[in-house]
Formats: sequence, structure tokens, C-alpha cells
Amino acid sequence: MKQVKDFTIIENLHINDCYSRMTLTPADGAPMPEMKPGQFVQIAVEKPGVFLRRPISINDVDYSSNRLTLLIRKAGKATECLIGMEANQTLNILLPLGNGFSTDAPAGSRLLLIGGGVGVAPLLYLGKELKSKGFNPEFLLGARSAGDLLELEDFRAIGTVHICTEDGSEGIKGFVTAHPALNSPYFRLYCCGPAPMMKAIASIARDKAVDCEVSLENMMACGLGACLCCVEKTVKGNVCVCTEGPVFNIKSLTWN
Amino acid sequence: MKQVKDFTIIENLHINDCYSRMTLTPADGAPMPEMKPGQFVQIAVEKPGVFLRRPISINDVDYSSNRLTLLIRKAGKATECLIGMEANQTLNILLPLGNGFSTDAPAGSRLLLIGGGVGVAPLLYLGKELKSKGFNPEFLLGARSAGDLLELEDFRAIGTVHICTEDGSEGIKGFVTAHPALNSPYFRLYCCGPAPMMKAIASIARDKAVDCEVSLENMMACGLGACLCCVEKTVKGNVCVCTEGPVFNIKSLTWN
Amino acid sequence: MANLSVNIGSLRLNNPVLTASGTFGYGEEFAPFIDINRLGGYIIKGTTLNAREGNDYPRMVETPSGMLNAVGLQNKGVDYFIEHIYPRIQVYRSHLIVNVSGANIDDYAETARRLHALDRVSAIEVNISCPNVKEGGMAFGTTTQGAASVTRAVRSAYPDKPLIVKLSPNVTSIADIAKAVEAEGADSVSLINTIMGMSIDVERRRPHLSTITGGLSGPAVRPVAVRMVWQVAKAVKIPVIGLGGIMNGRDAIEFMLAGATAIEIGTANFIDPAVTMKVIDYMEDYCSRHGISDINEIIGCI
Amino acid sequence: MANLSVNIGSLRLNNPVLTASGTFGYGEEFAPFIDINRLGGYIIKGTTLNAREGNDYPRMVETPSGMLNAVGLQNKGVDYFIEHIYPRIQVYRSHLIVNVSGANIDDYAETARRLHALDRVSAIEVNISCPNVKEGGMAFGTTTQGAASVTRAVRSAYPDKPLIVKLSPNVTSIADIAKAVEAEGADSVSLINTIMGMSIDVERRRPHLSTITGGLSGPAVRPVAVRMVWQVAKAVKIPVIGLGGIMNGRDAIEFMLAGATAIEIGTANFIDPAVTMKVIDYMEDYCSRHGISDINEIIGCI
Ligand SMILES: Cc1cc2nc3c(=O)[nH]c(=O)nc-3n(C[C@H](O)[C@H](O)[C@H](O)COP(=O)(O)OP(=O)(O)OC[C@H]3O[C@@H](n4cnc5c(N)ncnc54)[C@H](O)[C@@H]3O)c2cc1C
Ligand SMILES: Cc1cc2nc3c(=O)[nH]c(=O)nc-3n(C[C@H](O)[C@H](O)[C@H](O)COP(=O)(O)OP(=O)(O)OC[C@H]3O[C@@H](n4cnc5c(N)ncnc54)[C@H](O)[C@@H]3O)c2cc1C
Ligand SMILES: Cc1cc2nc3c(=O)[nH]c(=O)nc-3n(C[C@H](O)[C@H](O)[C@H](O)COP(=O)(O)O)c2cc1C
Ligand SMILES: Cc1cc2nc3c(=O)[nH]c(=O)nc-3n(C[C@H](O)[C@H](O)[C@H](O)COP(=O)(O)O)c2cc1C
Ligand code: FES
Ligand code: FES
Repeated sequence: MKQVKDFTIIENLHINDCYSRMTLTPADGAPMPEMKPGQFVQIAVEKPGVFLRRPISINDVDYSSNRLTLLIRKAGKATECLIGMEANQTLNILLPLGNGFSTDAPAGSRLLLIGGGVGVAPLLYLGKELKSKGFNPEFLLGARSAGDLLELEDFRAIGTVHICTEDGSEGIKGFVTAHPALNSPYFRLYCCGPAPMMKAIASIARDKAVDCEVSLENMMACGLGACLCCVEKTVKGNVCVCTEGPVFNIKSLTWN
Repeated sequence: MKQVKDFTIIENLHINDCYSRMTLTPADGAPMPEMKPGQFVQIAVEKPGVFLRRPISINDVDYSSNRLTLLIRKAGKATECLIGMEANQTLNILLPLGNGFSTDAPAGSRLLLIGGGVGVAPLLYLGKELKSKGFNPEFLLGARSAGDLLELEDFRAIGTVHICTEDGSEGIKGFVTAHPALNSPYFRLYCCGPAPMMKAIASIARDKAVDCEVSLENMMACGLGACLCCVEKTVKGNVCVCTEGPVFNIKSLTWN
Repeated sequence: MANLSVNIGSLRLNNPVLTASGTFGYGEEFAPFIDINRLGGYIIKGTTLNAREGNDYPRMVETPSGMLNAVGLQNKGVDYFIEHIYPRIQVYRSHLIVNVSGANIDDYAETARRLHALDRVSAIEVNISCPNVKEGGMAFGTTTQGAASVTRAVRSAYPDKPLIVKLSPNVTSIADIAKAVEAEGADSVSLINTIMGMSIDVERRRPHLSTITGGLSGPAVRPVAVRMVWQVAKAVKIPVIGLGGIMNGRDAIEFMLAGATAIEIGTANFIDPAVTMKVIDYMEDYCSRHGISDINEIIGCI
Repeated sequence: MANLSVNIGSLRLNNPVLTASGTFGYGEEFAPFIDINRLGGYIIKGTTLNAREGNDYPRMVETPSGMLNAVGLQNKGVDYFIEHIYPRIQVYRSHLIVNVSGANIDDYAETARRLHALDRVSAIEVNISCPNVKEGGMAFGTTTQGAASVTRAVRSAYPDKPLIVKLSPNVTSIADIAKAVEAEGADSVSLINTIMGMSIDVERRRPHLSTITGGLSGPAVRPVAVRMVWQVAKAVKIPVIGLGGIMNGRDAIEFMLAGATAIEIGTANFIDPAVTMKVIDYMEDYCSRHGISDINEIIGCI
């Protein structure tokens, strides 16, 4: 059930100038609602010049410690403010939102989770969930350079991690789309990252007739399907990314 | 010379829920400009819902330690935010603004400085200045109750302090206008506080033909005499409180 | 406790709090956060005769204390509404008000006619003021003749039930438009719709919205909306419904003091999906703090 | 470094940055903070034929991302200006532009005539759009006839020197007003003046301003201003001066992309008295980042 809740920041780890990993727990101590990998939250950011809530993916959830983790990249005023926040401060959060990734597949399916930049955020929780369902998810992570590879150790703890960096400072030099891992036969690709990357992966998946889910980051106002601002053109017409997405099977999109 | 400067908060002392005393020093370490008692500053407050700068009186200045002190009362969003700030945070301040009180008087003149609530703010620096000029300023301070009497020890260090509280919890019960001290022959009254109090004091001063200066708190936008928003009706017509005030001799006002 | 109920023509609202069309979906979206039955009423998405896909993405951009939108009346048409959505949402006891738009006068009238049959639709709000569609929409709302002719046609297609006409702020004299609409038999006017605005991405040197211009809403527009409500309330005898930038109870009372009998909450639903309940609470508290036994006392009392 | 100079009719500005009337005093007030000579020009307080006391206090109230003002053209009249203020401020090398208002057409024309003689007044900006005075002011700015007749009278009283007409946003079609003004020989139009708004103190149940309504300025109005500049720039051939909510260099560029040849900075001067210099710096930086050799290239280029 969707809810608006105050959360207390337990830790806000500055990964580097541009990223932080924030761990939160409900301020009232009540158990968090159930969340699915690929869902997101909407955060109210108390900062002059910020009016609407900001959508942020669910990076990780730990029900036993009642903690939610978010991965935030500095993109503008709101995200900069979030990165600058400190433990014990409070954030008002609307959650959980959106549909989430599919986690069903035939037993033993090979699954590849492809993330670029801060797009890796939803893949950690997805990877854990897939692993707990008995799969051996693999990751293909891309970033500008080694320093922008986020949560690498956490991903490695789940499964094989393939890496690309644009400057070659770690893994293979170049974009993820050029990584040889993509030549392996996967049952499904999951992808979250910049739009050009997702479109390139979608095109590869189409060519190979591999199932593929992408997570979109359209601009949002309400996050609830009420305002119709966040629409994406699909085979069904314009649909709300905040309710019918953010995860879409590429078959339903009109990317060509 | 007026300037816009970043100041670092050295200390923000919470006197109680509603008041704080903030000590600041220029962030760049440069010496502060010269300031006169009765002048004020305009503070940019970084808080959603606050757009204009906020005018605050100069409570005290210490050139030797290069420190400025402000006394702030919670009146709304901006002042609440200021009261909640912490040491080492930075504030952008426009200063010094306005004309200031007269500090000349025949040697040995008896001078009474009357303050109500946070209106005592400019009287501390004024008292010190008058004392340094060889006068023995007296104070008549009023507040709702004992807990709202601000900086009492600082005032006592300068001169005799007469006190009124509305609930009688300290000094004489009632408004300052009823205090017997007002029956003494003073050369000049200085007054800063709520408008009804200043009008009552002005009327007493007029009756006794005593010189009297009041410090007005009209709503301001620019603080520089540029917008003409802060005007007060005077015998010369509408004049800007931010440049021709905030201190006015009651003779120039049209209060009757 | 003070009486909060107010009348919009023959429509009795339990309290003055409505939701603004296009910002509250079909109500259902807010069921996790509020008790919809506690609302004075809820105004749902703009409905047109035929289905509309709306404008291309991007449709939204944040602006200082507000946002521009260019949704463009995306909806599945009145028949789809009647068949699929109405049956679902009529379970709410609160007054359901349908917002109606059209590309031409016949469309408006026909949509209104089809809605007239629905018992659980308490009123319609005719949007003659949408800045985000090419044909019709705002064009009708910016001239007294245009506003009058839409109202006349809808009035005859939608007799005996409360008819609210929603006015555009993009005009020289909104009071004149309101008078024209009143003369044609509208039971109430609501205002304001969004103000036409524009925002440009200076790094990419292109507009933020696919449609170049869009409609400005949120607290940025509130001073303009309050002024217009005040002007219209003085000019007409029918009740005025005020909206535009209401973020909390204080803002809602501001509109009522300016002359609004009821208010609508729009963009604020995006910031706090439970805001409507808080506004009702505030009204109760405001009345008790000010010794007001009936909220009708404060309407237009400045 | 890129060329920043632009032309407003025969007036060549070193850069597009002007100050908005009523927000920059007579310039002197800002001398401690900026190099006035570095401005493209500075537009000073609204000047009328006779002295005016302006409206009663309170004249100002803060609103979300903006403010309402109701100063009401307080000034000592054109003769006082010529005798006492002009001699003092003509020392600045930057272009001095006087903003002119009037209660009737003759007042406008006569004020313009007296200013015409002053060598160091580079241009006048005729304010047909002030919402804060009872007579005249905005009334002229809200009809094409009114706007045309003021422009005609001022044009003949103020020949051969640059004449800018400042437009009101409180209209249905600002492009029509601009065209009417262009047809009467204005060399440029500037827009927007403030949008009429209102704010109420709900605890005291009375308006915040002595005049009930006032003019809204600040970033809240920027999307509306950008939209209007874009509409007007497409409708007229004379250069457009854009303003309304410009807080920084990005905002200034936004107006130029929408079609403004120059821009004015108003309310932002209250927040940061040095903002004008920062805007000029930003323009230089923007041009170099984007490989623009002449800022005229970006005017209206979206
Ligand atoms: C479903 C979803 C999940 C996301 N997950 C993450 C995440 O896990 N971590 C992360 O760092 N970022 C995530 N984002 C992106 C994040 O929402 C934006 O970076 C953020 O809103 C920018 O706000 P700002 O004030 O910092 O930047 P601004 O200065 O407002 O804008 C910078 C850029 O951010 C984008 N943006 C601004 N407002 C919105 C909005 N309301 N909705 C969507 N995009 C916007 C625009 O493209 C804009 O150009 C996600 C976005 C979506 C839609
Ligand atoms: C010359 C001068 C000196 C002052 N000195 C002090 C001082 O030393 N300590 C102190 O605590 N307060 C002082 N004030 C008052 C202080 O400026 C206001 O309390 C403050 O601006 C309120 O801002 P806010 O956002 O907290 O409240 P808001 O919610 O904005 O408003 C609360 C009330 O504060 C007043 N106010 C709001 N904005 C302004 C403004 N721009 N200018 C003037 N008044 C405003 C209004 O009366 C309003 O009703 C002074 C005011 C002036 C003009
Ligand atoms: C995303 C969005 C969609 C809207 N859709 C409609 C609509 O379909 N019909 C209508 O009459 N008004 C529509 N509006 C206007 C609102 O109902 C309201 O008039 C306006 O937003 C001002 O109120 P606010 O500032 O409280 O949002 C829409 C507004 C927004 C923000
Ligand atoms: C306090 C104040 C006084 C103003 N006085 C005048 C004036 O005398 N003449 C005029 O043409 N415009 C006047 N204006 C309008 C501004 O010049 C400008 O058009 C408006 O404020 C919008 O720009 P901004 O948002 O950058 O302030 C005034 C605005 C303010 C805020
Ligand atoms: S963000 Fe409002 S419908 Fe998706
Ligand atoms: S505050 Fe602008 S003139 Fe005084």
C-alpha cells in the first residue's frame, strides 16, 4: 500500500563528489511497506527552488533492519541537497511507486542486469531478489571511469560482474553495448541507465530476440498516475511511467 | 560603505524557544565596516518560502574581535530558520543599513533607552556607545514575562535597568509606559519595540516636550532606498525607513 | 464545531474543499492517502467527447514555486468514462464532478448531454480555458462571446443540474467573462485555470515542453488567482469557486475571504497527496479559533 | 571575447543588461555594489509630470517566489528630476533611460517633452502598464487604442530619440498591444510589467496592501514573461526588451532565446544588489562555452 512517511537518515555515505548512498528507516519505527525491485520513491526536498518531489529508485531494502537504501547522483538542486544531508535528518517520502521488474523466469535462466551510471541503483535490489529466487544473475556495469562504478563490492557479492568504463580505467574500455558478455545467450536482459544506452541495449535485444526490460526516468510530478505528465508512448498509446512503469518490456515501447 | 558579505556563524545561542543571539564574523576575515547603533542588516535566508532578505538590527559590534551580534525573535519562516542555524554555517548579509540613533547630547544628559521584546536589540550597542561617550544611559525594558527579558546582564553592565513585565514575573507589573522611571527628567528618550508601545512613549515624550527617537520596523524589500516599499508618512511626506530611518525623531513623524 | 457546508447552486457540499481537475486523477489514485468521502467533492480529469492521446512528452517542467504542464486533455472519451470508470468510482459518497472539454461547441454540448444521465455525477465543470490544446479550449474562454456560446449550448444540453464554468486567467477582464457566463445560466464559475507560460532549456536552446508553451500552476500563481476571485466575486451573484496555488488551509481561507464559496486543490496534491484532509482540518480549526460558527460568514468578508 | 553589444533602435548598448524601473532607484543606491558604467543601461524610477506621494503603507508583501508591490509611482515630478537628480546621475557613462508615467495622455506627452531636452537621457521607457495607480497607468496598457494613443502623443513630443513602450501583461493578447504600439512609431517594447495580484492576511482578515491589489514581480512570473516575450517577438519587427523574474544569467539568456534583444533586471536587485554584474559575466561565459561570437545570434533562436 502506497504511503507518505517520514524517514530518518541513518547514514549518508558520500561515495564521491557526485554520489551518495543514503540509508533510511521510518521515523515512527513502523515496519516499511513491501517493495519490489524496480519500484521507486518520491522524496520531498526542502530547498529553495525545489517545488516537486523527486523520484529516486529503490536501491536496496532490508526488512529485518527496517532499512531502505537509495543511491543518489548530483544532477541539480534537489539531488545536491540530498547528497549534503546528514544522519538524523528527516525526509518525507512517498512510497512504494511503480510496477517493478519481472522476477519470474524458467529455473536456471541466465539473466543479465545492465546498468549505466546511477542506473545501477535498482539493479542491486533486483539482483538480490533474483538470487534469492535461485537464479545466478550477472551484471554488466558501465561508467565514465572507475570512480563512477557504484556499489561494486555489493554487486560482486551477488554474482559475476562485467565492467566497462569509457576511459578504460577499469574493465573493458568503451560502452556497455560493446561488451562481449552480450554475446552470451541470456534469457532476459534488464537495463537501467541513460536513454541512449537503454535504446542501444533494446536494439541488441530485439536483434537477438531476447526478452528485455528497461527502466525509464521520465520527468514526474505526482508519481501516482494522477497528472499524466510522465507519459511514454507505447503500443497501447501514452501510458504513465509512474504507474505502468518505470519498468517496461521493450516489446511494449515504440522505440525502433 | 554598504557591502554584501558572507558571514560565518560563530555561535547561535538559544535564549529560549523564541529567541536566539547570533554572533558572526566575516567569512573572509576582512575587518567589518563601521556601524552605528540603530543601523541594521539585511540577511538572505536560504529557506523554501522565503524570498526577500530580512532586516535585523545590529545588537552589538566588537571591532577588536571583528564580531557582529544579532538578536533574533521567531516571527515566521525566516526567523525560525535563523534561530535553528548552527555554528560554522554561513549567512549572506547586506550591511550596514539605515541612519542610526543620535549619540550627541550635552555632557551629563540623562538618557533613557526604552525597549520592548526584541526591540531591545539595537539598545545594547546604543547603550555601549553612549557610555563610551561619557553618558550614563539608563534602560527601561519591558517584556511579556521574565523569560522574555533579553540580555539583561549585558544591559546591567552598562547602566541602571528598570523592568516591567506584563505578568509581573519581574520588575513592575504592566507596560513600560506605566513605569515611574518615566517621571524622571530625561534629555532624550530612545525607544524600540512594538508600534503601540512606541506610539505611547512618543505621546508621553510630546506631552513632556522631551526629545524622543524611535526605531521603526516597516516591511522592507531592498533596504537601500531603491524600491520605496518601506515608507513612513512624515512631515516631509513619505520617506524610506531603510535610508532616512529606521530611527526617526518623533517630531518628524505624523503620529498624533 | 462550525458548519463547513456550503452551497454551489443546488449542490450542497459538506465542506468547501474540492479537488482540481487534472490533478486528482479519478480520485482512486488518492484512496491510499485520504478518505475521499470526506471531501466536499472531487472533480476528475478533463473529459472530451472522443478519446485524446494528449500532447507529446515532455509535458511538464518545474518553475519557481510552480510548474508548467502541457498534458493536453489526454483521456479515453466520455463513453469510455461512462462504461468503465464511472461504475468503479461511483462507490465514493462524495460529490463527483466531471470536468468537460471540447474542440468545438457541439462536442461540449454532446459530452455534457451524455453525462447528464448519470445519477452519481453531481455537477459538471466546463473547462473553457485549457491553454494546452490547439483547437477550442482556451479560445472560448478568452472572449465574452466564446464563453457565452459554450455556456448556452452546454446549459441546454445539461438542464436542471449544477453547471460550473471554469474560467481562463489569460484575459484582460475576467469579471466580464464571468458575467457573460452567468447571463447564460451557469450556476457557478470556478477560477483560475492555468496561466499560459513557457520555459526554455538554455543549454540545449530549446523549450522544455513539446508544445513550447504550457499552463502555469502552483503557489506562484496564487496572488493572481486571489485577485481574480475577488474581482469576479464582486461582479457576479452566482457562487465562485476559487483555486490556483492553494497549498494549505491558510491559502484556502484566503480564497474564501476574497469571495470564494468553495475552493479546489490542484498541484498541491502532487506535493502532499493528503493535503485535502489537512485543509479541511485547518478550516475547522480556523473557525473555532476565530469564533466562527458558520464558514459562510467569512466568504468575501474582506 | 564575444560581442555582447545590441541595438535598441538607434541606441547601442554595450551589453543587453538593463535595470528595471522602480527596482534600481536612481542607480546611485547601487554604486557601493556594482560598476554602474558597466551596465548596458539603467532605467530609473517612474517619473510623472507632477510630484506624487504614492500609495499608503503597507506597499509590499512577499509571495511564493515573488512579491506584490503597490508603490504607486512615488516621485518628485519631472522638473525636480531635471533640476536635482539629473545633474547628479549624469556622471555615469552608462545609458540613462527614464521611465515615464502619467495620469492622462497630456501628462505623458509633456513629461516626455521636458525629458527630450536632456542630452544624457538616452531614451525613455513609457509605462502604460502600472497596476498601482487609480487613474491612467494600466488602463492605457490594456487596450490597443489606449496603447496606441499614448504612444502617438509621446512619439510626437519625443521625436528622433529612442522610445520604448513598456507593456502590461494583464491582457488577453499582448502581441496585439505590441503591434499597435509599433504602428505608432515606438522603437522598442519592453515587457512585462507586474501582474496584478492580491494577498490577504487571514488572521486579521484584511488585505496585506493598503491598495488591496498590487503588482506581482519576481521569479514566480518568469514563465509568463518568457511566454509573452516569445509571442511579442514573433509579432513585431522592433526589438523587444524582456523582463520579469530574471534572477541570474541563465534566466537572462532564456529571455534572449525567447526573442529579447535586451533584458531588464528588477526584483533580483533586492535580493542581490550586485546581480547585474553577475548576469553580464554569465553572458560572457555562456557565449564562450557555446562558441557564440556575437550574442545577437541567439536572439529568438529557439
Ligand atoms: C523512476 C525514476 C527513478 C530514478 N532513480 C534515481 C536514482 O536512483 N538516483 C538518482 O540519483 N536519480 C534517479 N532518478 C533521477 C532523478 O529523479 C533526477 O536526477 C532528479 O529528479 C533531479 O532533480 P534535481 O533537482 O537534482 O535536478 P534539476 O536541476 O531539477 O534537473 C536536472 C535534471 O534532472 C531531471 N529531473 C528534474 N526533475 C525531475 C523529476 N521531477 N522527475 C524526473 N526527472 C527529473 C531532468 O532531466 C533535469 O534536466 C530517477 C528518476 C526517475 C523518474
Ligand atoms: C529595521 C528593522 C530591524 C529589525 N530588527 C529585528 C531584530 O533585531 N530582531 C528581530 O528578531 N526582528 C527584527 N526585525 C523584524 C524582522 O525583520 C521580522 O520579524 C522578520 O522579517 C520576519 O520574517 P519571518 O520570515 O520570520 O516572518 P514572516 O512569516 O515573513 O512574517 C512575520 C511578520 O514579520 C514581519 N515581516 C515579514 N517580512 C518582513 C520584511 N521584509 N521587513 C520587515 N518586516 C517583515 C511582518 O510584520 C510579518 O507579519 C526588524 C525589522 C526591521 C524593519
Ligand atoms: C497536470 C495538470 C493537468 C490539468 N488538467 C486540467 C484539466 O484537464 N481540466 C481543467 O479544467 N484543468 C486542468 N488543470 C488545471 C487545474 O485544474 C487548476 O485549474 C490549475 O492547476 C490551478 O490550480 P493549482 O495551482 O492549485 O494547481 C490541470 C493542471 C495540472 C497541473
Ligand atoms: C517595487 C517596485 C516598483 C516598481 N516601479 C515601477 C515603475 O515605477 N515603473 C515601471 O514601469 N515599472 C515598475 N515596476 C515594475 C518593474 O520594473 C518590472 O517590470 C517588474 O517588477 C517585473 O520584473 P522583475 O520580476 O524582474 O521585478 C516596479 C516593480 C517593483 C517590484
Ligand atoms: S507523474 Fe503524475 S502521472 Fe506519472
Ligand atoms: S526597503 Fe526598499 S526603499 Fe526601503
